[in-house]
This record gives sequence, C-alpha cells and structure tokens, in this order.
Amino acid sequence: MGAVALTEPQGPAVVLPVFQGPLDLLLYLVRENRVSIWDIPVATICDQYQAWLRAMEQLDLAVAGEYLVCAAWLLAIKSRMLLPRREKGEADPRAELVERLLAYERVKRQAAELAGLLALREGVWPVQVSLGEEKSQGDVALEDVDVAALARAMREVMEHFRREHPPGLVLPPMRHTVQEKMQELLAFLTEERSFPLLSHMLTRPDRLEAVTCFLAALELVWLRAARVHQRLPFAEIYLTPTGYSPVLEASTHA
Amino acid sequence: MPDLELLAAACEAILAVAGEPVSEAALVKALGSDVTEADVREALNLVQSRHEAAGSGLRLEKVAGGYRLTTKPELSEFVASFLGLRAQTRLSQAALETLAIVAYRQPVTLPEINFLRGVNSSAVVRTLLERKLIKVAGRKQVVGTPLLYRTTKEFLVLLGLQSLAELPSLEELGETEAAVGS
Amino acid sequence: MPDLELLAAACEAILAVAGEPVSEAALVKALGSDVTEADVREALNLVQSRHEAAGSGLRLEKVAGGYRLTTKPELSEFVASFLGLRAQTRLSQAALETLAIVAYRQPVTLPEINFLRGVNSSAVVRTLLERKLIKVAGRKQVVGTPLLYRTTKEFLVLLGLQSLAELPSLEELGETEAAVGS
Repeated sequence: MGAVALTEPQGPAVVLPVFQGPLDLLLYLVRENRVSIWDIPVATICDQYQAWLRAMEQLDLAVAGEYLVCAAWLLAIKSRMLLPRREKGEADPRAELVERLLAYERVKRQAAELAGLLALREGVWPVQVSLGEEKSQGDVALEDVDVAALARAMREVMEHFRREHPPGLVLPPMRHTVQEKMQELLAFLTEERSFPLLSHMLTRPDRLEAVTCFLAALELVWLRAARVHQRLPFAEIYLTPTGYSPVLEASTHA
Repeated sequence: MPDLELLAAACEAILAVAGEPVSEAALVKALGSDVTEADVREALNLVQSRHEAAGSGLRLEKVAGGYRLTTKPELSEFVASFLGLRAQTRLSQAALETLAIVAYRQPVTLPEINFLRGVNSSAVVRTLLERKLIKVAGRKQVVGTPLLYRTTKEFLVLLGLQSLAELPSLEELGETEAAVGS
Repeated sequence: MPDLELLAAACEAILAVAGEPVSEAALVKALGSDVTEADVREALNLVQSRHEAAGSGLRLEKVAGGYRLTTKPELSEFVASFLGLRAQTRLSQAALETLAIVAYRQPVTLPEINFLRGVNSSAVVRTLLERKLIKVAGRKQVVGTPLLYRTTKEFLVLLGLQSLAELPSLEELGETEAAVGS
C-alpha cells in the first residue's frame, strides 16, 4: 500500500492510501480497527469497506470490478453471520475470508522481503567492458528461452515484415447497377445530341463500371431509346437519342 | 600449475566482458585443459583481494551460481551521477507482490496469482516477463491449461541470491500469523 | 584536494559501466563540484598504473573521445575461448526469430522463412538443425521441392511443453496490438 496525494484546485491536498486491491483494503481495515483477524466483526468491516468504495468513486479513482465482487462477497458473509448456526460443527462463514487475508498478508511480507533485498542491491552495477568492436547483442542463454521470448521474436518478425511490405492502396469497388447507368446515359443523351460512349467507358475508374455502362447502352438500344454509330473498327462509338424516352423503373438502389 | 597471476588476470578479463555471472566450470573450460577448479578458485581469491584495495572501483561477487564483477556499492553516488537517467528503475508494489508469489510458490499460474492478490495481475505478469525476471515454464495440466511461471536467473542476480534456497523464509522474519491485526 | 584513491576508484567504476569512451569533462562532472580536471587526470594515472600489475585483466585506454576500460590484449585468447564456448549455449536474435517462425508456421520451408524475415536464413537454419531444435520433415510439393522444417522434441523440452498444442498463441501472451490495454 502506498499513498497518493490528490491536489485539488481548491482546498487542501487529500492524502489517500492507495490499495493494491480489495484484500489490501480489507487488511488495512482490520488493522485500523485493531481487531483480530480470527474474529473479524464482519458487519463493521463491511460498512467501512463500502464507505471506502464510495469515497474512492467520489474521487474518481478507478474502482476495479474486483472491489465490487469483494463487496458482494462481504455482504453474503454478513448475512450468513446473522443466521443462527444449525450445528455445532458448521464452518464459520468467515473461514474463507480469514484464509485469503492470511495468504495475502503472507504475500505482502514476502514482497517486503524482496524489496529489502533489492534495496541492499541498489547502487551496484554490473561491469561490462567493451571488447572493442564486436559485441554480442541480443543473444539469449538457451536456459532463458521460454515461450514468451519466442512470441516476442515472432512479433518482431511480423512487425518487420509489415514494415517491409506495406499493404497496397485498396479502393473499395463502386457499386453500380445497369438501371442507374441507363438513367445516367439518358440524361447525357438529352443534353448532348451525340454521346462518345467508348471514351466514357475507357475513362471509368474501374472495369466493372465500364462493363455496366456498356450493358446499359445495349439495353437502351434494345429499348429503342438510343442508336449507336461507329465509323471504323476501334474508332469512337457514338450514342445518339431516338427521341423515345422509355419509362425506367425508379432505382431502388441507394 | 599455471601462473596464478596470469590466471587471475584472465578470470578478471572474462568476467569483465561476460556481463553476467560466470560459473566456475565455465571459467575452467575457457582457461584451458591444464587448469583445475582449485586453480580457478585460487585465482578468483586473488582477484577479490586485489579489489579490496581502496583504489579499486570494482568488486567480485558470488551470485546465481557464478561470479561476476560489479561496481562497489560505496561508489554508487558517483556512478548514479554519471549514468543520470539510466539509473535502475524500481519495481512497483504490484510487481513486488506478483514477483513474491512467483518466487515463493513457483511454478504458479496467472489464475493462482490473481486469486492470491485479489486483483487481475496479467499486466504485471507481462511487465515481469519483459524484464526477464520471470519466464514461462510449461502449462499446468488443469482445465484451461494455464501457463506456469517461474523466476529466472536474472531474478537471482537482481536480488543478489546464489539460488532460490537463499530466499528468506518467513520464519526468519519472526512472523506469527496470529500477530496480524494485533 | 579530494582523496585520490577514492577518485581513482570512482573513475574506474564509471568507466566499467559506461560501455563507451568517457570524456575527462564527463568524469569531472560526475565526481562533484570540488574535483578539477587535474584531479581526474591524476586519478586516471593511478587507475592505469594499478592495471599494469600482472594480476589485472583490464587496462585503461585513451581513445578518441576519452577513456575506456578494455581487457588486456594478451588475454584475448582466453576471452575469445570463453565467448566461443558461451555462444554454443546461446541463441542469437536471428536464431530466435527463425525458431519462432518454424514453431508458429510449421511445417515451413527455407524460402518461406527467408520471405518472412527478409534475409537469407540458411546459416541460422543450419545452426538450429545442429542444436536439434528443428528437424527436416519431408519436402513441399512445389517447384524445387524445398525441405520442410518442424520443431523437435528437444524444442518442447526446452520450453517445458508437453505438445505443440500447448504453444501459446501470440494473443495469449499479449504480443498483438489487439491485446494491448486489456
């Protein structure tokens, strides 16, 4: 458990303990109340726990889901404590709570022990003199190779590969219907008496649109709404209006 | 028997480039066929005594089943001042707790760590993996076959331990469980 | 004037962790306000003379940009022997990457490995074959019928896995962008 100083723009700084989790908070409450861990007054601790949660929420500290799960657990224990025990041998409803708090207390002591060892080691740096030019970099001792190292290496391969092979620019294909194209062409035809179909097709951004356009033109010819002319093979194809304007179904395509 | 001074110099040179603890066996192998373990130990003694002089900035250390050269702790102020921001980074409380669980209960799974700490510790585990203080050591044969974690040699080096057996037991700390909350 | 022996020790400690040449000015700065360039030069002289003893494996070298500690050239045979032996118990980054590709994409061919890594990996593949971490497992029925590689039993033992099915996905180890922040 550490502490965080919350400096509010108005008012004095609030110093609030920072808990490593619900078990840490519970241990803190047990100590604050100077009660035995073997005989926790669950009702009191449960109320104080919830008061802490509210305080943490008000201060906008992220209250992780684990805190809420633990709150529900405490409530369950509290309610079971209110029921009379049916048999002599029935387990104390607090048994698991005590067990987990003791186990966590142990972890904290062990962590403090490691911190102590680390503090002793502070200010000691390994010597690594250069060999001149060559330096074995990124070597791993075989005994240190684990799946995490393997996965890290794989990620590096994939990232390198992605950098070397950037994805090409992909434009989503436009969707066109023959119906739409027919309306479009009819509009062109009423405006310009002679419409250069081939040029129009060749300048479409994607082939699908060009094909749709050609089908639309054929459809208009078949409906006798247009005529086609081509003077020479491979020369421009002109579309001209016949004066007849077919009633096209309204396009349902958005 | 080979020249002891030469052996001491060779040991020092090897340790200085190794950058990690080197076992006695590795030194013996590197120094040639006519060198014994006893020779190496004597040479290392010479290295150690030479560094005890006030004018030396280094010391010989026995850690993680091997030997390595480090700077003297009493010079840390100067070295830290030189390294500036490159100084050691401390471990967070969450990292210490998680590391303690792995160290004392290994091999251990993430669900077990989460249960003991009462909070999800996957991010902390990932940090410890990245710092190479813990490593994956197979899977537990239970539902979901979670990965098992163990501490590394790097962990021993960081804490200055010869082996895991040197981890202080809680009995030495004078812990009595009934003392909690009193 | 400050204690010369202490200054010499501090200079040596700094040079021993620097890993690159250190200028006189940087040493002066690290050693504190009451230390002059002349002090540092005198301290470095002391370091140098101490390393001239036969029992020392290091020497102080003046190079472009400052001073650095290196191993004595006459000991290079031992150092090279040590590094050569150690290399046999280590995997280079290239080897680790290739092993990862074989592990995650097996069975895989050399052209496929080369394509993924962007460099020719035949030497690395040979090393992994020699170390028995990968093996040949038939030929791919494409042009040139290249050899297919798979990981071995030794590979599983190294990673503490019972079977390849236990190899964690990259997602499981939090090694993909998708898992970041989870």
